[in-house]
Amino acid sequence: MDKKTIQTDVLIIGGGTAGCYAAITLAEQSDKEVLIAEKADIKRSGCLAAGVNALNAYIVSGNTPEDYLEYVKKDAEGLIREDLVLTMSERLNKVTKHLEEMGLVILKNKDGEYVTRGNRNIKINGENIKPILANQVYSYSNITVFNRVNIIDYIVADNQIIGAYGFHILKNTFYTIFAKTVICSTGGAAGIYKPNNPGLSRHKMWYPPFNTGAGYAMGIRSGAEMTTFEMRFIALRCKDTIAPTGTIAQGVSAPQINGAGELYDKQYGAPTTANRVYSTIEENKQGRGPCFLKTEGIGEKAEEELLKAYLNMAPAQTLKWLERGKGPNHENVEIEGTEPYIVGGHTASGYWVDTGRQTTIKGLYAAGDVAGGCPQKYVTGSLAEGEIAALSALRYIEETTFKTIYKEEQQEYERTGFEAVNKFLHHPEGIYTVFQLEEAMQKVMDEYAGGISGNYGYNQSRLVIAESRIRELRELALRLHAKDCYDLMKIYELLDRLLVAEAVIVHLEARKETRWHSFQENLDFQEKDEAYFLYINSIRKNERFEIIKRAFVGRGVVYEHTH
Amino acid sequence: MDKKTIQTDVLIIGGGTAGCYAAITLAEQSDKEVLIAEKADIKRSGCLAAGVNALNAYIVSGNTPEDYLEYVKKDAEGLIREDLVLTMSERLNKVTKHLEEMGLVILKNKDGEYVTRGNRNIKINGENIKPILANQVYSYSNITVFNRVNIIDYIVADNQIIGAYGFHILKNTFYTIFAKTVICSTGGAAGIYKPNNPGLSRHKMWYPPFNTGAGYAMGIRSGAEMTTFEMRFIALRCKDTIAPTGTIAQGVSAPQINGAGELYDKQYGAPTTANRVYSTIEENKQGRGPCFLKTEGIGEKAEEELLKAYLNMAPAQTLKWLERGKGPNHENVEIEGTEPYIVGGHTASGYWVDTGRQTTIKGLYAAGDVAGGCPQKYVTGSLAEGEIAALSALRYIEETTFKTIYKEEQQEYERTGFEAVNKFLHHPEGIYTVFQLEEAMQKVMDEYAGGISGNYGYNQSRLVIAESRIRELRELALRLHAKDCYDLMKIYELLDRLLVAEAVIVHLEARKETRWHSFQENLDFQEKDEAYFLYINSIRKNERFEIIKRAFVGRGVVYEHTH
Amino acid sequence: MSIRINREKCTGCGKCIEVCPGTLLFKEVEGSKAFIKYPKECWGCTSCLKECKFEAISYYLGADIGGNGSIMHVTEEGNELHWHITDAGGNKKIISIDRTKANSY
Amino acid sequence: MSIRINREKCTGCGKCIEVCPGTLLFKEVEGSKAFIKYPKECWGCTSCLKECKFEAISYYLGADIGGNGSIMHVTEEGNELHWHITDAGGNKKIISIDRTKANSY
Ligand SMILES: Cc1cc2c(cc1C)N(S(=O)(=O)O)[C@H]1C(=O)NC(=O)N=C1N2C[C@H](O)[C@H](O)[C@H](O)COP(=O)(O)OP(=O)(O)OC[C@H]1O[C@@H](n2cnc3c(N)ncnc32)[C@H](O)[C@@H]1O
Ligand SMILES: Cc1cc2c(cc1C)N(S(=O)(=O)O)[C@H]1C(=O)NC(=O)N=C1N2C[C@H](O)[C@H](O)[C@H](O)COP(=O)(O)OP(=O)(O)OC[C@H]1O[C@@H](n2cnc3c(N)ncnc32)[C@H](O)[C@@H]1O
Ligand SMILES: Nc1ncnc2c1ncn2[C@@H]1O[C@H](COP(=O)(O)O)[C@@H](O)[C@H]1O
Ligand SMILES: Nc1ncnc2c1ncn2[C@@H]1O[C@H](COP(=O)(O)O)[C@@H](O)[C@H]1O
Ligand SMILES: Nc1ncnc2c1ncn2[C@@H]1O[C@H](COP(=O)(O)O)[C@@H](O)[C@H]1O
Ligand code: SF4
Ligand code: SF4
Ligand code: SF4
Ligand code: SF4
Ligand code: NA
Repeated sequence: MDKKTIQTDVLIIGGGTAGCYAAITLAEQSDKEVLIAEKADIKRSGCLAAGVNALNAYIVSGNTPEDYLEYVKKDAEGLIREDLVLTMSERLNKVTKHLEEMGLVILKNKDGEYVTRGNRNIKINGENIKPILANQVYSYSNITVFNRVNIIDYIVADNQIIGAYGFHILKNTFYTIFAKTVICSTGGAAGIYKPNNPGLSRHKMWYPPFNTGAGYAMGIRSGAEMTTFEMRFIALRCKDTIAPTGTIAQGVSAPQINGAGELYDKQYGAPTTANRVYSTIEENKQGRGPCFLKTEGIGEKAEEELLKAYLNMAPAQTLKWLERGKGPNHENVEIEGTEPYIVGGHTASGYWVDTGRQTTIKGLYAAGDVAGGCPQKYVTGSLAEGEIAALSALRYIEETTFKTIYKEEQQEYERTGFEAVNKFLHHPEGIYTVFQLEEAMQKVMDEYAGGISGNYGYNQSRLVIAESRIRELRELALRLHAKDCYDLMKIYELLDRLLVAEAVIVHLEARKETRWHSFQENLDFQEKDEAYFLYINSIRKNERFEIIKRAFVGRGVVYEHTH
Repeated sequence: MDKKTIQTDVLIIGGGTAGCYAAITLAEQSDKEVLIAEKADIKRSGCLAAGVNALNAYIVSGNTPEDYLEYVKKDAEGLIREDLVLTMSERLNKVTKHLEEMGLVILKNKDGEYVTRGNRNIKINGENIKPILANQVYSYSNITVFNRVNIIDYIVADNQIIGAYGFHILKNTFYTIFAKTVICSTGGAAGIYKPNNPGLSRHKMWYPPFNTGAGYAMGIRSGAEMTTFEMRFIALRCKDTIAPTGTIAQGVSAPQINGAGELYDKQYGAPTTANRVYSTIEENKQGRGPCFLKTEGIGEKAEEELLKAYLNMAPAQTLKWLERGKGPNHENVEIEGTEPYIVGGHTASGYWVDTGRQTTIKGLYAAGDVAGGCPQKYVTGSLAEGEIAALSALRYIEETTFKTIYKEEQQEYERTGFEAVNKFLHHPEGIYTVFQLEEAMQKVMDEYAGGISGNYGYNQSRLVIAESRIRELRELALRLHAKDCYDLMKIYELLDRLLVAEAVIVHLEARKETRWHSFQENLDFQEKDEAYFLYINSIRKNERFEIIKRAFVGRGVVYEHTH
Repeated sequence: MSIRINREKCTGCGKCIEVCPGTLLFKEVEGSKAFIKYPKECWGCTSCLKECKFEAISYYLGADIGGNGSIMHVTEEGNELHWHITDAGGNKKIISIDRTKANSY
Repeated sequence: MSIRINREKCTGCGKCIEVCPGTLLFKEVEGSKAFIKYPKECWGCTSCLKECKFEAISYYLGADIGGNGSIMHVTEEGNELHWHITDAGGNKKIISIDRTKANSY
């Protein structure tokens, strides 16, 4: 394996939605050297690879950022970081404008105003949203992009970030990257739980299977404080294809009905995102499933438009309609809940950040799905957080006097970083493959930590088993053999997921109430308990997670870390 | 492919428990030429391959065959064929004696009496039970054994059996076998539903994955009447290894407890085999799982003996205890329900036979797990049925004047039989593999026909979807390509399972009550309804199953087919 | 797996390999055809289909998620994306999308 | 899959191939070593282990069902079956069973 050492002002880990936009912000506002390290290729990496259907977060005319905050708050049973949601909301329209300038097609009415879908969404052609962002990134000379470079760990000294380690997946090169500041924008984590279709189509999931929680895990390993891992995101999706449903639900106003054709969602409390899933699960449990979005009779024109809309975002769903020989006008669309994802852009799991998106590690910022406390940021919110993090990082560079890293110190960092990966290349081949251990992990999480098979519910007896088996699996994973850098990446993905899994277990255990149905369904404590109107945070010390309970942070304040 | 034509007096399809014993009976009682066609090798094929732990059906001293009948009847909510259960019960002890003479080790007390486990079981060393049976078979000169010959269809003329088709899995030979009478003893069907561990260990199931319902499917295709496919067997098994639990439950008197350590089985009605599963499922649903057999504190000696007992039957469980570093004395044994199997030896699905075990196809007999109406036959009951079928078949040969099959007619049979398999060898390779379609089938059955993921419940809305997709999958299966006879076998296994799956769906639909919790849990009709105190039978005509409801058959009578 | 690469049509241009978000596509040997090395890892995002100028990559649904024999590929013409679907019986259908127009929903 | 065949130890005698209830074992080429052709089809019945006189076949639990690195093989000595278990750390254990004795449970 070759070894290379790189120096940069700003390292951005993950060139997805937030990462690209952070880079663009930095390039527009400064002459700092920016390096994006991306495990795939920024043209089609991350959540936006296949396209998205709408911009789900936009302040439509007549509404204010506070309205968006109120909506998010209500949807999350009150428990959000108001400072974060508000600062994000204030930027939603600005970043949207910017996106449009870059080339995104947005539907407008005759007066040139964006056409809304529901109260907060605007209609776009999102098929090529990622190539648009990538092109913009490539237009700046002070941004360097390392595609196919997988980052595996931070370099931290005295709780201050000084860089990160990674390797090129194809070129067999190990990188030690030193940076003044680092923005983590690696997205959330899929593949922690057994997926809906664990066989051939196991990766036909909603969230990208390549977002494996690396950013969470790197933070956890470096002692960063994390928040709200117990608020898992379970999406209500089109059966089998796991394609988004909002386009149908909002687009053609299709209500949810059960197997008997009855409307049911009103019977399960407020129609929150969580309750849309929960109500469906309950109907199934009562024997009234399967459940559907009622689309029959929407008309041929609407059907045709839906077929097109899905090609721009989730082509599998269009193909599915064609396979069935029946489009949505002729057959209702069956729905199901997905496996639980950990994703700070829909729910609130991730780094515990200050209002400027700095993590508890000095100089390390988080934006997008990897950042906690701020649900329902979606595409535009992730862009907004990319911007906020970039601006904070710039200020940090200006305000900080950086220590010189001397040659010997640097070599010591290079050596220890490299040894960590090199050992896997030298392990003998064992009984298990990385894929088998991944499957084993997903099964444990499914059965003992509230996955699909248990209708998302969990209890203490099960969590105890989950935790001990997840820790056993980590021991097995640490002994895996890698024959090349692709294998190495898979091993790190597994180790990262195992760590996220453990965090999820510990957080689920700590919340001794049921705050969000399905998302966090504690069968030992089936009611909401206002004593738990607080954030469950954690820091890993000596290989164990310690829980920290933190009080509510309201809007208006600028929250700062106190360490 | 070579083609061979064979003539014999008696063809036995499946050289398992019942098949071997039928052959032995015929060899001992007659000089008829007997041919066993076995897809594997009779030394270690079928249910007995790994060994069994006890003889579960024995009339212990002080009890009568009627007592066993009463027990079976009660366990099955009354709905059994009394004539069948009684005639089986009457032979249990005789075949046991015979087995002991062949070499099976049975535990005896100082007085030379068999030691009982519970009320009906006796203790053995069942590790080599199958080699013992096979040796006995090989000791007779009028029995020929074709190992690795997979039988795929009957040859029937005017509703009378005249033979069967098959092929050698390894030798590339197609067989047309003509016989005066045929005994079908192919066992039940596993792999219809998604298994407990659908990944790497997908075949670590309780019932043999190689018993694929061939006998059921051949009968269905030939228009035989089948019974009680809706009474699926769901086993309560050791978590993950799917090893039997009776040895622990009866052997060391371990009760079922939930995650909180509470005894729960008494709260769910009579402690029937079905309710032992149902109660466990319900505890899990209520959030009180996981459930266990309470073994902690049984003592070191008992633990050691259990480790040995499982090596004689399900070695995985012993290994599991060693892997955990904790045997049953130190940790309770977690239990779970299996996927639904179709198996006439534990429940009652299979051929609708007369008291002599003749099916509705003249000259075709059924014995063991493939024969319906007579649950809880287990090993000894299967031997008993093998004997009954053999004796009936002998009588049939004596009493029947057989039509000569002329050369040209014979060639026509050979030609049409061969063409059916040959077409698969000439299909082009398609998108899907046989394994993928099998997985797809199991997923459909799991989700829409009451599998594990829905806690075994089903309703009409789901069954409609299941049936239509199973029929689509058959169309896809009919287009599969086989490159060799192993592939051919896999394709037939899939086609057979798809047909059994369809039968199960149609039967589940027809029983508009819930007769046996979990085994047949109709969520549209959640109570038992005495209007359904009747057998649900079916015959397939023009590619569709027709339901026939048949009235209860009591003991004492000799039931005969009336067509 | 949800894609198939037609070896006859593949020119080995390498564009699909460049974009795959899972790093799943490789060349068989330097200069030769593309193939999917880790089929079960495929997300079905169709990024590779859109890169291929030679109609060499097609997409299908696994039978476990309702696939019934159809395959799909995509071609580009000016601002238009043409999605070509061929069902198991060989029947063809094209759905065209103007990239300069937004979705109606 | 739950078995592994050690190519070094296998003599190619073919006895395991004869008994497998799933027809999963084959020889690599005529006369050479046994291998499991369809690993996911294995039932884990251990019939093949018991046939092998050369300790060439061992059994393990998939990680999905709790495997933690141990492997097991079996040898025969008179009426005794010796089950040899080696855990991930290399620790060995033998459980012996007298075939002429019945189970206690
Ligand atoms: C997956 C998904 C998401 C959405 C949707 C459909 C689908 C199928 N729909 S709807 O259904 O919700 O409706 C959207 C929609 O229509 N409208 C909308 O506003 N939002 C949607 N989302 C949500 C947003 O898209 C989402 O919140 C943001 O895009 C998140 O942005 P960000 O947090 O930047 O994540 P990313 O995936 O874009 O980027 C992560 C990048 O990191 C890389 N990476 C990860 N680990 C790395 C490592 N170790 N080293 C180097 N690189 C490493 C990734 O490759 C990636 O590039
Ligand atoms: C699978 C299983 C079953 C049992 C147990 C543990 C396990 C793991 N346990 S406890 O857990 O219940 O406790 C047992 C126990 O301890 N005690 C007991 O009495 N019964 C037990 N059973 C039940 C009995 O064993 C069972 O009821 C009988 O053995 C059934 O006998 P039979 O119906 O003959 O089935 P078979 O599997 O033995 O034979 C079928 C044969 O047919 C072959 N075959 C199938 N299709 C064919 C085709 N197309 N062409 C040619 N051959 C083709 C098969 O290869 C096989 O040889
Ligand atoms: N049934 C529904 N009713 C109203 N809004 C919905 C519904 N389903 C989804 N949405 C919204 O549509 C957007 C995209 O949702 P989804 O496609 O489910 O990710 C989000 O803003 C959701 O809140
Ligand atoms: N989380 C949600 N996001 C968007 N729409 C929702 C959500 N929850 C419920 N809805 C439904 O969407 C409709 C529009 O809601 P709203 O966007 O709140 O005006 C309401 O009638 C709700 O039924
Ligand atoms: N909990 C139990 N109580 C009584 N008998 C049982 C129990 N579990 C299993 N059995 C009996 O043990 C034998 C084997 O059961 P199994 O091992 O579950 O197949 C059968 O005769 C069962 O009826
Ligand atoms: S569909 Fe997407 S994930 Fe699959 S091979 Fe193509 S680019 Fe890769
Ligand atoms: S883009 Fe098309 S032609 Fe180019 S390498 Fe990929 S499959 Fe081959
Ligand atoms: S364990 Fe049984 S099924 Fe598996 S390879 Fe050996 S004989 Fe065949
Ligand atoms: S029984 Fe053992 S030595 Fe013989 S072929 Fe099988 S593995 Fe090789
Ligand atoms: Na369930």
